[in-house]
Amino acid sequence: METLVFGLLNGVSYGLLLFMLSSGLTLIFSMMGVLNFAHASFYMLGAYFAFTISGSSSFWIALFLAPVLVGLIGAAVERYGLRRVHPNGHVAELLFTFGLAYLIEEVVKIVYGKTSVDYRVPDLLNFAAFEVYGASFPAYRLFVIVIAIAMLIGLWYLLKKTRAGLIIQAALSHPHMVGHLGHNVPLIFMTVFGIGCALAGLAGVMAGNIFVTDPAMAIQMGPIVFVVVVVGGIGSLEGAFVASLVIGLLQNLAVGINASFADIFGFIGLSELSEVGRINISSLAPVLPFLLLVLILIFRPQGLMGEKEL
Amino acid sequence: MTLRKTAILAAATSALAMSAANADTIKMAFIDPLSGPFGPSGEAAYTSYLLAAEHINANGGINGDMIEVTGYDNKVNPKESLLQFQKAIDDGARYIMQGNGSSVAAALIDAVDKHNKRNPGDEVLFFNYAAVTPAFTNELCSFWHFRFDAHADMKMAAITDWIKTQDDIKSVYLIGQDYVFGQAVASAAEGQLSEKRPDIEIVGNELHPLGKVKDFTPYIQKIISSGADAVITGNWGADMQLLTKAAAENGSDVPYLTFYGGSKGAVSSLGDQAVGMLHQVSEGVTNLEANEEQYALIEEYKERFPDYDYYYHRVWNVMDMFKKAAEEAGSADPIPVAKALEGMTIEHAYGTATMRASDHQIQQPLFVSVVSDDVKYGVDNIDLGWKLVDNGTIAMDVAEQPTTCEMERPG
Amino acid sequence: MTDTTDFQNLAPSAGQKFRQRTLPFLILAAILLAIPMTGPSRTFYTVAHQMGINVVFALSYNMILGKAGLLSFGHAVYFGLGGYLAVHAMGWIEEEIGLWGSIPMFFLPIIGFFGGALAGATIGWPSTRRAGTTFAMISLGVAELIFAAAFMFDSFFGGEQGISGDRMNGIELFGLSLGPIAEVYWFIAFWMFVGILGMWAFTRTPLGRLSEATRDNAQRVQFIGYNPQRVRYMVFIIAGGFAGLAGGMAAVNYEIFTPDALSLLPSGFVLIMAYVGGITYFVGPIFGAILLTYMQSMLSDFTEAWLLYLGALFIGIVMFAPRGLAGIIFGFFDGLRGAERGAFLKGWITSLVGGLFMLIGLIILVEVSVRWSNGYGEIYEPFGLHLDHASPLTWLLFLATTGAGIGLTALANRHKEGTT
Amino acid sequence: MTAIALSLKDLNKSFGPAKIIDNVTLDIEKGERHAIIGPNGAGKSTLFNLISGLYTPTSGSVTLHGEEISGMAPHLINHRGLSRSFQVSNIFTNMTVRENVRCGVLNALGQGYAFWRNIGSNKEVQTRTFEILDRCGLVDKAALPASLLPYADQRALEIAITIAGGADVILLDEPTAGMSHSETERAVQLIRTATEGKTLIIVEHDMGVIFDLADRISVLVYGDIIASDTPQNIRGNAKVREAYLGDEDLPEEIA
Repeated sequence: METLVFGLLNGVSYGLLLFMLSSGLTLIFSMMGVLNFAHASFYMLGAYFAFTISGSSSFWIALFLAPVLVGLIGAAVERYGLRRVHPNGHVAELLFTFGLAYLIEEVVKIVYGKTSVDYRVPDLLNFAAFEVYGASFPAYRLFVIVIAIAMLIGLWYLLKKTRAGLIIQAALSHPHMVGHLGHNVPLIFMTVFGIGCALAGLAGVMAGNIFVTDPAMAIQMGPIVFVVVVVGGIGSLEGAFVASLVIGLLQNLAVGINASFADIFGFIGLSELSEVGRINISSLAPVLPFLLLVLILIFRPQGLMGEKEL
Repeated sequence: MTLRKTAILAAATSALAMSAANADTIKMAFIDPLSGPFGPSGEAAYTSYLLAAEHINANGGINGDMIEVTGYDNKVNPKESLLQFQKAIDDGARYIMQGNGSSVAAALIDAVDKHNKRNPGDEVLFFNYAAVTPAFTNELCSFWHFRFDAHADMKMAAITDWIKTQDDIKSVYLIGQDYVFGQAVASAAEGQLSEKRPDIEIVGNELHPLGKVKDFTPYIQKIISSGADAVITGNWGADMQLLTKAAAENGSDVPYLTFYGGSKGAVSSLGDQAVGMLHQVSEGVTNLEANEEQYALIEEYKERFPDYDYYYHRVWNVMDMFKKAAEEAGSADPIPVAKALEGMTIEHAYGTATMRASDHQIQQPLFVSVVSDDVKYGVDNIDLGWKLVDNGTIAMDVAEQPTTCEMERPG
Repeated sequence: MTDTTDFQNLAPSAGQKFRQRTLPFLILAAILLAIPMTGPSRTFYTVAHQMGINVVFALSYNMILGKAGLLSFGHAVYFGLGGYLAVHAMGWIEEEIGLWGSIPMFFLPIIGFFGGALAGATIGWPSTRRAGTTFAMISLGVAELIFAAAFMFDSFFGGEQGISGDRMNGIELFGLSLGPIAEVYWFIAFWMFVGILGMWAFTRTPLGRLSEATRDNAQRVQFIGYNPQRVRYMVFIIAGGFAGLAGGMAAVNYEIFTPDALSLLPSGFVLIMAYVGGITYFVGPIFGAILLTYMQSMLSDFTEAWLLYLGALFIGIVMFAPRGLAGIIFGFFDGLRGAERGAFLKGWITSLVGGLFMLIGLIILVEVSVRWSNGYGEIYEPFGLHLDHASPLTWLLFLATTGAGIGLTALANRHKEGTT
Repeated sequence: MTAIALSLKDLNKSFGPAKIIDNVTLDIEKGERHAIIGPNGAGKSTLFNLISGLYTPTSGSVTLHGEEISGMAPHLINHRGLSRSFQVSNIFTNMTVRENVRCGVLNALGQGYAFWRNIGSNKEVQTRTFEILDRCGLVDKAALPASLLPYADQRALEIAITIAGGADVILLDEPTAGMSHSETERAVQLIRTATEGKTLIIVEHDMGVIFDLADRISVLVYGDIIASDTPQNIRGNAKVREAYLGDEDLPEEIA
């Protein structure tokens, strides 16, 4: 029971954080077909900017300013980099972002140093919100959940209720049609890329102080974001949302299972002494998303809720 | 910092080169990460070697010869290390130093063995200053390899010995990385605890995948709900930082006994929450009582390399022992130096260190310390630093472990 | 009407064949034979061996990226599994288990080929049913899974410390004990030559041509009777095999394999090597492998920011020279043979000088920043200049070189647009 | 009675609610030159896609030489002797003309997946390739990259690739679309020689071509075959004339 409650609580907060990070990539990927390898680098930039801004002013200013700055950088990257590469096809675009991830990491190292920076949870939120079974649930995590839900509602409102949102939505599913209708597609692309990066930046602001803000944080987070986007399905923010929660819960719940393969498959004669038998479910938790990724791609390439295949 | 032509070193050596123009240089190769994610870890040690070499040179060198330490970036990759090893030999290095990563150390021990077998007369010695897998001075021991750091079982002996004195610790939780090293740490802890404190219950023995966990909260909550009074972990790198950070955040305030709590950035990322919680075991702590000379050294290091703290005390042990051995042998050739090193004893700032001849494993007192806000020297450029805990001094013979090494010595 | 002379006219002449096919291999062989005569150093050998291995590895990667159009983020898996099998075989030879005692160490790359191909056949079975981004993502997921598995199955992967062996066992072939590094050279040179020849020959086979056809137009291929999935699958297996061959070469060269060899890092690196070299040319990955191996092993001696230069080089290639180094080199020679040689040369030199200026600007900026960021008080002093981060000279130089670079390249571009 | 080469029976195809092919039944004899005509959007291309395996029928069957092929993968259908061309030139632009044709030839000789032999060493492959090139009038352009061919030659190459595999049932989708008058004449000549002795099914808008080539014509209107007869009888068919009324393509030849 305890494990279940903990698993659910953490799964949801971690899942929502993942969603914040991956919603931007879903937007970018669905509309532009660019699997942005540098997406997690923008997440890292968000955390570092928040560190700088909250150091000189306050966390609350950073919460708004850092994502905006990251979004502007993202827009500039699209305008002066990606757009140039676009005619060479998706592979070239993907490789561009791949190189960009290297570049951002090295620049961050020069500017902020190679080790982690001291980016802390704001004092206002640095207390235990409530206790379950002796473990305290930090108020800041609660705040993360609130911000993520607020972001979800904001995004939903933007996409479903505003004119710009309708155009973006149309561009998500039918990018060519939007161009024919006389909209400025490059401008839309730049905006979406910027917004997507800003969302990643926001996730960085929120997560940088829970985890460690160091130059390796982008590499650590990068692959899992792809998993969310692909498992969720192209063009589907709902899918990304579900996938984030699924992966968050999967990872957190699996940690709580103390069984080894031998315990589970003992009935078919798997021995505790064999290497396969010794593998523990909880130690498998972090690789489960990748297993999910491969299985989804093989058996349901459109993802959980996507409309088209990759 | 240009790695091979460090300006600082060049300045220091060129001044002396004039006075000892016909002296030879003893080339030592530092093969460890100097770029990429593990770069800082390598650089902290590299800077220590540079300063130690500079001091030796300023005092007339070894037998009149100057030492030149050159960095080779191995990117913590075994294959790249072997390549850099060949480069170092080409550049005339007969001594290599490495410490980051047991996989790299294992590859280098193997490579040094093969090189020395295939190139008699051109031998190379390997000074391991931080790779702690016990096997290197047990079943995998080699005449060409000397370890200047306590290995994992010795560190665990120090931790368990301290726990022995803590009557209020009644249950312990073990958490580690799921690979050879993490498994070895866990089994050493189990074995030693059952011997020293049979009444302690091990309430959890968790292995998590290496470097893959982003959020340790679920693990922490398992720890909390297990009701453990202390946690032992051999985690290093991001796994160490994320683990302790999640612990602090979720209100797990029991002692965390770590091997690598002293690594850079760990204390600052926790902040005040680290106080009284984060423990480490090491061969030296800057806030121990020491002589003025040692304090001056700590301060000089900090001034020269403001990004880092005086952490690799054992680097000075490496260099001091090497100097003494070369002077006793009257030569800087690897075989005489190796023979002189066997059984050698030196006095260093925090005690006596002996290089055990049977397995080339250094034996020395170890210290269990905890983060405190009441210290002379802080770390990570904040006010917090490491302070010895009560009963924290572990005598040399307590930490000493038997060895299964059957060393083959050259002719 | 179908007499033999007619259709033979369609094929390239014997002279062309010699120039385009035989001659390059003769030159390669001559270079490989000549290198030891220069009395190279240990460092040279070590780096050259790494290059040889990477050349084969990068070419095998290009079989799937350049030829079959499959972007993979997990090619190191096949390199690693092939290499691991070869290291194990090295142990079996040492212990003379069964027939292994009678196999010379020299042939280990064949074992590696077999291992890589087997891994390709197993993993490729589900993954090559898809192409494009789906394939790329599957390869990423599989690579993560295999890497994680490497730490769970110690008996095959040896945990963090990997599996090591000793190459000086078994039957000696060609009088090579493989002990000294100079003898390993012949081993690496032989297998690199075999690898290049083999993969070049593959491009001349029906399947090789068909893989290009499938890349360009998978639908049409179906309607002339081929199964694109089968084409991709077979190419994937063979590419896995050659990656395994490179792994086998690495096994003998390093005598150790660790799980790092399977991780995403080498997979990303081989992608960069192939792409920087130029994936549309057969020789492209060879150029890329040589340059990037050099950068990886030697550039890190001169600057700790080598990863930054690597990233900048890669982005530069993706943005401005998508056909890679090979594209630049061949483009230059094509331009020289073209009609407006003078104008071309002028434009080319302008871009080159402009590029150089920008490079100098970048180097100044990066090196000064790195030193300033480290805070050791060290100062960048190229050619006796004293470039401090606070000195106006630094920034003047940076602005001047960068400005001149941008100006010159813009000039060259305008010129190019004017002429075409 | 001669054997039936291709037989469609109660063939249906719907995309969602839209029924594109509505209960088509048609038998085509071996060696017959059969044309399918109909106004734009009648479903001609869909019908081709159903036969050649690009689409799976909603219901009904397609049999080739008595063997059921509906739902089969395109390459398997090709192996059973049916090959098609495309309305939009669908060639391998990065290869030379000769290599384009050779891809098809290799398959016929069972060497498509070979990775152990040199592509240039097999005499039979070279001979066959030359034969096809010659038949399609492309010999002098054999060494050109396909992307550099003029439009009419690209269409010829499209046909050459289609017949290279040696299939005995050939489907040509508007082979002369977009050609000038003289080019069309040449194309018809080409089709005639290229498909000699084979079963030909052709979709075409140019009625001159149809009436020149076809033994039999089927008229497809809104997914339904309203008539299937000799050119002579189709000319006089009232239903056909009605269907074509108002169609801008109304061919004078019919009258």
